[in-house]
Amino acid sequence: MKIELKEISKSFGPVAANTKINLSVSSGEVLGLLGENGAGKTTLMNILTGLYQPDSGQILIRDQERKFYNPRDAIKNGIGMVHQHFMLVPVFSVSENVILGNEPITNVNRINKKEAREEVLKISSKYNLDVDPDELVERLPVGVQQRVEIIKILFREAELLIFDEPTAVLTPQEVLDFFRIVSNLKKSGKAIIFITHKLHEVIQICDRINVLRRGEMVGEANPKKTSNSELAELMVGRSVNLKTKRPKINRGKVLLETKNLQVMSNKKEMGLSNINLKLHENEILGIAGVQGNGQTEFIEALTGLRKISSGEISYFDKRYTNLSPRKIHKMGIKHIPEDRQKQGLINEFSIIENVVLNTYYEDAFSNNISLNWNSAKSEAARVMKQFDVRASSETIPANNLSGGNQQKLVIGREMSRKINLLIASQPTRGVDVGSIEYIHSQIISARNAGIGILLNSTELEEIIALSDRIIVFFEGKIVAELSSNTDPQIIGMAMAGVVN
Amino acid sequence: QVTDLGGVDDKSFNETAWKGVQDAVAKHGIDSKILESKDGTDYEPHLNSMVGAGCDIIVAVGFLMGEATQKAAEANPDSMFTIIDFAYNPTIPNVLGQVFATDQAAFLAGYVSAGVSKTGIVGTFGGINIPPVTGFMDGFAWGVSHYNKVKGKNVQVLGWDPAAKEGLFTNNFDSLDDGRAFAQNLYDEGADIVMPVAGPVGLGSASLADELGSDKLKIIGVDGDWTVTDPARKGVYLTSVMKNMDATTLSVIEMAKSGNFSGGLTVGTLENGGVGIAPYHELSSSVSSDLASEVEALRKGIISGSIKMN
Amino acid sequence: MKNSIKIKQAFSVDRTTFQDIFFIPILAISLAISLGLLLLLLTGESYQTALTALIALFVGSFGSVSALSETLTAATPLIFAALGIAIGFRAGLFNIGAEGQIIVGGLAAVIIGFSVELPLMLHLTLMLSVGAAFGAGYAFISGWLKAFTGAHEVITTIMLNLIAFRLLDFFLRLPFIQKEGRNDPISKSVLDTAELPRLLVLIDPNLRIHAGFLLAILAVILVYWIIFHTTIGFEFRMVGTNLNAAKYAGVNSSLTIVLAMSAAGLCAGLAGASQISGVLGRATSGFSAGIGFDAIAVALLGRAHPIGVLFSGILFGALVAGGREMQVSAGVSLDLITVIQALIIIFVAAPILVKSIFPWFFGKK
Amino acid sequence: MRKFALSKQTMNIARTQSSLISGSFLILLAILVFMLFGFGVEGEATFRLSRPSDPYALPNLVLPAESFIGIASLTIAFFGARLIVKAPKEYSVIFAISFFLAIATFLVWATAGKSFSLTGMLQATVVRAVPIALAAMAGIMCERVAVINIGIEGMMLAGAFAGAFFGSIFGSVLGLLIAIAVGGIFGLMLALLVVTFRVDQIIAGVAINILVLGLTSFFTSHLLKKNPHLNDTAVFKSIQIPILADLPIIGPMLFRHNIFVYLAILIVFSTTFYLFKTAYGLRARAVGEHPKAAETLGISVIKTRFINVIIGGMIAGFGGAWFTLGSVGRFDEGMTGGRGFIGLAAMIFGRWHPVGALLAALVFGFADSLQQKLAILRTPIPSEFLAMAPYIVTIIVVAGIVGSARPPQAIGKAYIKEN
Ligand SMILES: Nc1ncnc2c1ncn2[C@@H]1O[C@H](COP(=O)(O)OP(=O)(O)OP(=O)(O)O)[C@@H](O)[C@H]1O
Ligand SMILES: Nc1ncnc2c1ncn2[C@@H]1O[C@H](COP(=O)(O)OP(=O)(O)OP(=O)(O)O)[C@@H](O)[C@H]1O
Ligand SMILES: [Mg+2]
Ligand SMILES: [Mg+2]
Repeated sequence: MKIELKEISKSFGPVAANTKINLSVSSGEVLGLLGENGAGKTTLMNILTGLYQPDSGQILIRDQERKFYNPRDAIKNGIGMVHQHFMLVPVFSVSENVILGNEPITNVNRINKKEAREEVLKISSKYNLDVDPDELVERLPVGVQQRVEIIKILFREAELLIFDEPTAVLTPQEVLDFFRIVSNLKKSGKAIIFITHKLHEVIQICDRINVLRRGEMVGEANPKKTSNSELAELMVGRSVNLKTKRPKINRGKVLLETKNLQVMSNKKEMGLSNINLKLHENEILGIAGVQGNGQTEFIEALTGLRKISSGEISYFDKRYTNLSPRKIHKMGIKHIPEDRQKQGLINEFSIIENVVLNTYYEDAFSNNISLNWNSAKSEAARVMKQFDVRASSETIPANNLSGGNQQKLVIGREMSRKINLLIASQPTRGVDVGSIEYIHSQIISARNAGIGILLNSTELEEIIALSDRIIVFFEGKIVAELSSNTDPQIIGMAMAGVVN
Repeated sequence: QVTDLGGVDDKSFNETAWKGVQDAVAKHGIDSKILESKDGTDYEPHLNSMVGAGCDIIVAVGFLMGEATQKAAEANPDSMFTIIDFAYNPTIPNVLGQVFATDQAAFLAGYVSAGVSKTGIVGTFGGINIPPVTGFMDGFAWGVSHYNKVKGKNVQVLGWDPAAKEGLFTNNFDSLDDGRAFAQNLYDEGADIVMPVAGPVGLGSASLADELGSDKLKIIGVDGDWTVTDPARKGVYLTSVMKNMDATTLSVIEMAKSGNFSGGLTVGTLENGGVGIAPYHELSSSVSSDLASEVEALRKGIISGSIKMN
Repeated sequence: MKNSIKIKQAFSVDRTTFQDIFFIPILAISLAISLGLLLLLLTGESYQTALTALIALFVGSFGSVSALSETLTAATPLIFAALGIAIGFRAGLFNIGAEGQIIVGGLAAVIIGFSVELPLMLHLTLMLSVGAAFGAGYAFISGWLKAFTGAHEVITTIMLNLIAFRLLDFFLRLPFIQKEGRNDPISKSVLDTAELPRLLVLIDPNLRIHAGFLLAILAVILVYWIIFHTTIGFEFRMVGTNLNAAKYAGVNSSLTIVLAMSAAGLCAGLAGASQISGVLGRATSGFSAGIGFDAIAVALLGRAHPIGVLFSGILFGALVAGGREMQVSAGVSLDLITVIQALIIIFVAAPILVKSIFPWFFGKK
Repeated sequence: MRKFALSKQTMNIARTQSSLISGSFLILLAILVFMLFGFGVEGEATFRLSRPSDPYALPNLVLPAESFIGIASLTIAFFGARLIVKAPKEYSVIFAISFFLAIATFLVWATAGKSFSLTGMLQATVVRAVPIALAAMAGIMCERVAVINIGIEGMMLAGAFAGAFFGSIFGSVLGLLIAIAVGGIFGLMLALLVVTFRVDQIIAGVAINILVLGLTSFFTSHLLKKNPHLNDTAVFKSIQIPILADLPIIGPMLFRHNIFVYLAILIVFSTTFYLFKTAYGLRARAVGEHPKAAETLGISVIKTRFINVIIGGMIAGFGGAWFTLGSVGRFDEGMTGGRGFIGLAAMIFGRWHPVGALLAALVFGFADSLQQKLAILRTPIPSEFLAMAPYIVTIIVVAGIVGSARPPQAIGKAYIKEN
């Protein structure tokens, strides 16, 4: 079968997420969809799966026009999608998640649990996606959760499977498994759309590649012939240097040291065990690892957001454990949180208020009782100028800023006051390439200025590009400490817990 | 008229007084206004706006309004007030307090109940622990013990101890459901006659009796004759301890009209008919003729003072 | 129900547009009143009555000096309590417990009022501050439970209200508090030195408006300053809008929650105290008269902004005073006012609804 | 995986610690109980188990106060000790027993030298629990789809009014149906406000409470007072289940009630079935936990929320009707007296599970009927404090449970559907 999108346009208020996009995919082929953050990939797919309605344009299946008013319609037409952020109910079992919405029912709408189990087992053996139907989803590792998502789609007899950045959360090993699954599906005659930022991946498994930029379809490429740099240029619209330059300089004295750090995770399990590391001045220490292997807990522990159950941290040779976030911040340890929306900023607050979010109590802005908004305002103006935060005025609420500018605002706030140590978590997540270059250069120059930097990122490329040294987290432990010019494959292995 | 908590249709307290006003309206074609109090703070502004509305005489219904009425009266010496259930001393020239010796009537009710009760246990409960309420309960309890004395029986009263001034109270005048629950409670403890002294709350008790049947549980009404005011359940009312506020209120209004109103105090008693007990109506069969005549004798005795209630 | 409620989107007046601040409330009010009158007609009242009622509503609230005095008298405790609730909202707390806090505060105040002997100013200050302190203390319980056990303040405050009613009845019977020679729940009367002076004695000693109203206006200014110009106020708003960010920014959220709740209780306590000292002169059971609940509506209508609270407080005061006149001259029951109040809350909280009813007032959206 | 192994072990550590705490807590309880009640009691506590009228009358349960209290407190202490030395699996059971003993002790102390009808109290417990349980069910229906319903109190009040008013006109059966419908209408209103207009859920609930209070009071004074016959309906008489009703204790407790009690129990179990066994239940819970996921599977979040909230409203309306049609046959202003709120607490106590909520409701019902008995027994405790019991229980429960209970994840959040 053949699915076509013709002249699809969609905008959210001012933002034109998609403009006049054409695209087609047919059974037995894998279509790669490339595009930087915010290019419109997810939006386009949400339209194809009936989650959004297009402003204009049409969807053709086997050359007949179809209208999808809700996901139910898309599903009935054999279209299914594995979303960027998994759509699973954590407290439901695997089989409950699979059948949800199309439950096999007996009398009085009663769920037929037995049939449900069997269905799941049947599918998982057919495409060898092995899962336990009765396990609660919240207890499964990400890789397995992804399998559940796939089974969900197959259970609905989808002919077209859409994967939105499926590899972002996987270890290189899991990525290989995933590719194997994809080729199985392809063999069994399914059509597949594969969304990603990662150039080598599309080249590896796609039959055709489409590239989106700022909501427009800017080109088509043939994986056999094209190259990384060519695709990158298509994506960004200008030649980008994929390598950030990092002048050699020798590192200073030890800034931060942890000894046998132990921390509980939210599930009251031991989240971190025996973390030992040293961070020096003039050094960028990269933390590599697949999401959910303890990086978050580690950083929360360092910044006082999470209780340390044993072990110790020393900073400038002074021991500190379980200090309040404020004390730690005062000591010049600044933190760029991994989620700017949830932690770094208060969306409803003005830029001014956000600029003094964690420094309002300092003498510069208050006399311990009342706040001095004027000085806060000028500080805001300064930060916006110095870190090129683009906004109409400092009084607009933060959620009127684009992702990149929000991130620059946070970074500016943290880097523009007394700072010896910067803990940067996902500093470029969901930020356009332009801003990425800028942020990277800021981090490098900070390091050159003598600041020690702890960089946590799930983007291996970023880690390799910036770090002087790399440590790898796996299941709450440091499983490897590597130099920055280690072969990515080895780092990948380590991220999967495989170390020799 | 300014009502107390409980609303004008409480089939009891406020309603009876309001009836008095209505009678006056009917009889003399004067006109009347009413303000219902929702809570303690309403009293004073309500009285004021009544004065503001140019009423000649203002009927304040309820003990709880004593303070407010006093204030209002002193602030407006030239308008006339009458308050039910409150006695000032020293009296105020432009306020006529109406109080009722309800214990006298309740005494009779207690005596009847003791005589009628098969289980030898009778019960009562009140709204809140204030004299106008406990007056009923005192009289009721004394009536029972008088019966025990003369008959050498041992009928118990649940829910009120006149000596300790403690007993069973719903702490509200509007949760009928409590009325039912409290009656059920007393019934479980063996009582087969209950006198609820909590305005409309008593109707809840009545509906229980109605369901159980009057052979299992009988109710004694208060303030008005409930057999008349609540015909739907007339089968369950043994009698009612009446406080004829309508009559007294009417006469006060007439005094005011004919210009011979004077502040002070009137006490409603068995003697002047200000209080009394209602006929046994439906349940007269369960009251033996000699019991009835004993009660009548008691009434005379109390009036003549030959019988001490406690 | 932990981590559930986000009251924020309902109001952050500092950014809402002119339309939202003025049109919505005004439309909401007129809509509510007209619906109220419609209801009146539905129950078979004549247009005549409805009209008289409407007129009475205005005459009784603003029609004369005494009407105005009644309006402001009724507004005073509402403003105090609503300020407290507004502070709570800003900190993401929904304080339904103002009623109980008023009771506790008022009770404490009345005890000071009759038991200690001091010169006027001292006595007043002591009485009011003790009332405030007890209100704060009572609210502290909910705050603490919320911060350290996660018990939802909505449930706990409701329960503490019910408990407060019982406590009041109990205390009013204690020989030390109960008025001599009475055995119904009523306290001794406060001494003259503990009565907030009436403001318009010169015009007519019966005008009940008292110095408490001036205090209320002071409180409005103070609370405005606290919320928008102090560090603690900033912390309140951070915790109320985005708890995670607040924690990240080093705010001690538990402490902040407890403080905010106590501050709310403090205002409510003041409401109770000023009511005792300025209007009632003594405590009876049920002296709180639902002020604490009306105050919720006032705070919502005022969009948790002190200035807004001032005006909506006066509006609700007017409804009370006007409602009384309405019952006297049109025989319409006060409950109609309650209905109107509820409708106002709904319309104010659902601007989309109002906009869809009066599209032409707003640029098409 | 290794992770889980680790967790198991840490769990055990946590386990022993908590058992230490709870053990010493029990011992404290024992001491407290003994201190409070152990001294200066003599005579026997007599609990009447059946009325003279009952077919199979049981003898009274007579307990020698002093020795009973002694033994009971010793037992509690023993349990405490046992918890400390070794943490047994069934320690929730041990807790239950200990608390039961503590309460029993209190009763014996209060009754020493007097007597009261235990059966009567238990029966009252069930009756007083009914509206609370129904309120809780209404709450569960709404919160399972992530809609907080503070308005239950109001919905019940509306149901009570409708029951009385229409019951007086059309007879109690039709009255009941209309009461349910009215509850449903206010459910619809809540759904409209929070789902469609995205009003803050709590504000909407509070508004509904005030609105209904106003409306019912207004109609009372403008309709019912003018024509009392509109406020005078027949109540549902109690139905004795043959045989079962004659059983001692159990009979009066469970099988001598009016349809409200039986239907309430039915509702509890059908809610359980609906939520945990049916497809719609699964969808409803999905909508409460992860609406977006539900949406992607073609489950209409909006529609699901409407349906469930409306059903919740109808249950509340039914619960409200109990006050008039099931109890006194007459409406009076504010007669629901806060049961709706206690119901919400029961819901949390019962961890959003219908059966759990039912048990919680029974606890409150017990506290309530206990308080009335004590008022008759005339204990030294002032009646006001007895009346507080249910509320204090509520607070303790909410404070104690919330930490461990896990509400539906999307609760309180409006769902915004872009398209
Ligand atoms: N629901 C929405 N409301 C408003 N704007 C939106 C919404 N969804 C997407 N957008 C905007 O539309 C544009 C395209 O977003 P989209 O998520 O499709 O990009 P993407 O290619 O998937 O990015 P990423 O690689 O980060 O997933 C972005 O500017 C985004 O901000
Ligand atoms: N009683 C209910 N409780 C909860 N949700 C309901 C209920 N009834 C319908 N819904 C929701 O309304 C939506 C439509 O339901 P409906 O049963 O009409 O869909 P359907 O096409 O029949 O689904 P299916 O084909 O799976 O039976 C479903 O998403 C369902 O979640
Ligand atoms: Mg995307
Ligand atoms: Mg179907």
